[in-house]
Amino acid sequence: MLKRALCVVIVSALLGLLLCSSTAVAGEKALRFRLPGISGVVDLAKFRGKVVYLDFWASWCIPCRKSFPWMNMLQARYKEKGFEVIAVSLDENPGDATAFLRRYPAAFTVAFDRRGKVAEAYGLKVMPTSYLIDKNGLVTARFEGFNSSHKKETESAIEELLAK
Amino acid sequence: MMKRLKPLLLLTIPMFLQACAALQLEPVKPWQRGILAQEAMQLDDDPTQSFADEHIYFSKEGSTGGKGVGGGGCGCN
Amino acid sequence: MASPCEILFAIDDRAQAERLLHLAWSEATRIEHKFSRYRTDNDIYRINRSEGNPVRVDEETANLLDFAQQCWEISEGKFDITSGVLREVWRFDGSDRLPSAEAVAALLPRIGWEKVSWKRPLITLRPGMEIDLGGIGKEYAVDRTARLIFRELKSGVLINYGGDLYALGPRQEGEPWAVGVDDPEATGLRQIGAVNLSKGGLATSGDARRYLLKDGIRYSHILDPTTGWPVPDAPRAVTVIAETCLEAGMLSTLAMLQGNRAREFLEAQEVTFWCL
Amino acid sequence: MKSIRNKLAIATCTILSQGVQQAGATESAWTTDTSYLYYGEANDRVTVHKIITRADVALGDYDRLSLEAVYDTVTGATPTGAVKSFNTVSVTTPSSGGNGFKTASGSPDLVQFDDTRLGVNAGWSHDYSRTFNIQYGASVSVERDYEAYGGSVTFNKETDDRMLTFTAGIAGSYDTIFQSSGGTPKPMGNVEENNGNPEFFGAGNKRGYEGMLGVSGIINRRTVARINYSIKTLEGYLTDPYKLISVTDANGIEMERYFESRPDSRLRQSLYGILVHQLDNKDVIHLSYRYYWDDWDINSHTIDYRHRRNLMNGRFIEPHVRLYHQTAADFFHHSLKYGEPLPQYASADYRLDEMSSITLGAKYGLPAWGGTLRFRLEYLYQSFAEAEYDTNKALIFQASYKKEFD
Repeated sequence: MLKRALCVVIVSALLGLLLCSSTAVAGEKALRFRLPGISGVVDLAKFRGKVVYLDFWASWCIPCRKSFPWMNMLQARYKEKGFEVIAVSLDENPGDATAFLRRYPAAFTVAFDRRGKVAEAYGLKVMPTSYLIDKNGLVTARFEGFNSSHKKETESAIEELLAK
Repeated sequence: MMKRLKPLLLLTIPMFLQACAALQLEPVKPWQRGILAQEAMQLDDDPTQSFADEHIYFSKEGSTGGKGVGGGGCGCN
Repeated sequence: MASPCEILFAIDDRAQAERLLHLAWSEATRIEHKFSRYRTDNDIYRINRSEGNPVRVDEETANLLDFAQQCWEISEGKFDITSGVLREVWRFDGSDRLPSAEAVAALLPRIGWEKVSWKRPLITLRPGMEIDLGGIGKEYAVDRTARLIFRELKSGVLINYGGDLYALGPRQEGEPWAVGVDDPEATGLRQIGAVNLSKGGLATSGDARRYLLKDGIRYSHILDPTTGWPVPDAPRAVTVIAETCLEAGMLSTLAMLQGNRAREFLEAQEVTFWCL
Repeated sequence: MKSIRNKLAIATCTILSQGVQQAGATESAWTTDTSYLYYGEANDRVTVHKIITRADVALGDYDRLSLEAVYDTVTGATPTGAVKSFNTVSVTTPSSGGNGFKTASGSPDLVQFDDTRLGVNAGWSHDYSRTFNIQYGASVSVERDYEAYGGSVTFNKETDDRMLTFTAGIAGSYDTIFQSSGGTPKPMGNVEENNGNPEFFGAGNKRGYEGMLGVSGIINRRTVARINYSIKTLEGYLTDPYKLISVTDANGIEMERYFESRPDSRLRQSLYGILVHQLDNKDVIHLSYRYYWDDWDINSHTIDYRHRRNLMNGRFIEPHVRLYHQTAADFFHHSLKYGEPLPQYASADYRLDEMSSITLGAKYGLPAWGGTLRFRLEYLYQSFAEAEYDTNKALIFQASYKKEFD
């Protein structure tokens, strides 16, 4: 698993990023990206038709540790209903990210943005930041940081989007 | 001793120069703060040690303070 | 839980120790009451008597149902919490009374997680179907109780509920817990293995005393939900060590369900195990 | 056969990380740090044993509480400021025996003393928004002959991109000073007046008001820096009730001995800067400088340099150098001249003399029992321009153990 992840990351240099405008704001279209992931290329466009929780994290970010089990739970709970978690690692050294994943296993899609290009395009200010993207690819909410109030808020937002 | 300390103080000048060379300002994005997040990189990375030191030097020298406000005084000798 | 329970931890203060034991006991009985299929005052009872109507379950039950569903997916249908109805025809009392093929076949329409509609928080069973969380509940209780107690302690804790155990943190002196693995006859006289655990779960599946014997063929009590018949050539017992008791329990159960490929299965998981 | 272990691990991890609602349970992450410090001066002067324990706990998402307790025992001998004297006139003790100070007869230049101190600092930090935080602090310290109470409020405001943090702090303190007998001597009172019964007053009080402005910033990916300006005024009884000053003749022989006297106000200011930088080889340096000046004419320079090198397996070694120089207070005198009128303010306290000091040492850290263990050994050398005891040498040893809990 580790080796594959590393290979994929190295190949990443060859993959282009399809980025359009600057900052991701609620109500706007989520910027498309293609990034190397643990199990192949992660292309946001392929998730069209699903509700996506897009999370930006890094191995050194302490609140991110708490978010992983919770995101596993989200994935398990809502996957059947057309929901996916995509967690984009912003570690410059992908080895740090894979070491993190051994301690905090992820049951969802993990992608690597080691140069921070996608984070830049999304205009991240805080680690972690996450976006809720609806079935039509529109950003409906942006969450900065990770805490317990965030959990409830996000879950009800996800349920609302899934019900639409 | 007083005389011998002065050259020592002078010796620190190159250290400062080296430090200033590190002062190339660049914007650091939130996701580029992995190094800065390390414990060793905190301004006060060992509060217990600095607390003890402040107490020692408070009681042995004529000047004190500078790092922050508050903290208890003492009648130390 | 009808099995001896053992909780080991080191503490100086007797009152505190009693408080923690009480905490453990209430957590274990809470889980037992909540998920036992023998009680008539819990969600499981309501689900099993729902006659095809949806039943709303609480957060914790939903989490366990999610988990059961994941295990069903992982095991490709071999682990199935709806397989309990097979008990209506299979009684493993050491005799030679095998059920008829027709009787077993008649039960199959009432078995299979794929027939269940599970849309959190609503579960709908077809009439005649039942679920049984007994295959998860004990291990879940062990892990949860250990975590609950560990939060209150400076040193580690070991919880052993009838051979399914979980060690969280080393003993007071930093020493690991010494755990012996009994032989499958569970006579307590002979140990087939010993292991030092600082953190990890250990669980055993299989009970050498529960079987049927006919025409020289031993029918184990491990039933394959897809056929309704005992898994052929299942090991007599499988003991596994994993990160948690729940994980160990699931690995040992899944290994039993592999029949003669149990050993091969366990080797692929890269865990410490005893397979007899 | 394929491995299902990873999938199973994720599933179990998910279910076990779900909390079942428990009354009163809050998410908390603890950090504790406990430390023993030995400070020992050469020639049987001061010995300090100090125990410090700190705990820090996050309460919910926006609050942190911290508690710090320190317990000291101090024993040994300390210079009084009086000159070494060869006459054997019986010396009036500045304290009434028992605990506190005792002058050994015939050597008024040093006093034996022992004391214990218990101090507690409590802090509460609350995030009012993503970029705005206030820290509230309170402190109490009690000794046999000193009590100190203090409170502080510190405001921290970050810029939206979190590159800069502006800090403003205010603090107040109220100290009560007395000899262990309960009173304070008359400033510039003759120690031997009234046949060895000098005039004593009640306890002295000292009030302090402090303000601080600071800015810290991220310079680049490997560097952070901070600059502070602090100002503090002290008013009230600023004299040390145990310190003496001798009046000597032309040959330096002691004729009379007085209690010291200091002004009843002091305005202290300082500029402090610190730079933390990770070098290319991943070593981390902490370099700080402080310039301090006050209206007693003391100004000082302090340079502190720590260089941390990470070793294998989470261990590290950190050499440390600290250089310090201060000028003397304008009322500092080694001794007063016999026959001249007594000044209003005079002190022979070595800490108000011109001084240079150097500290050399190293810290070694290693992971142990799920936490971090640190050992530190340092040597302090102080040299004074005029004071009766012209050097002070001390050894500092500190062992600390820190652990974090989820």
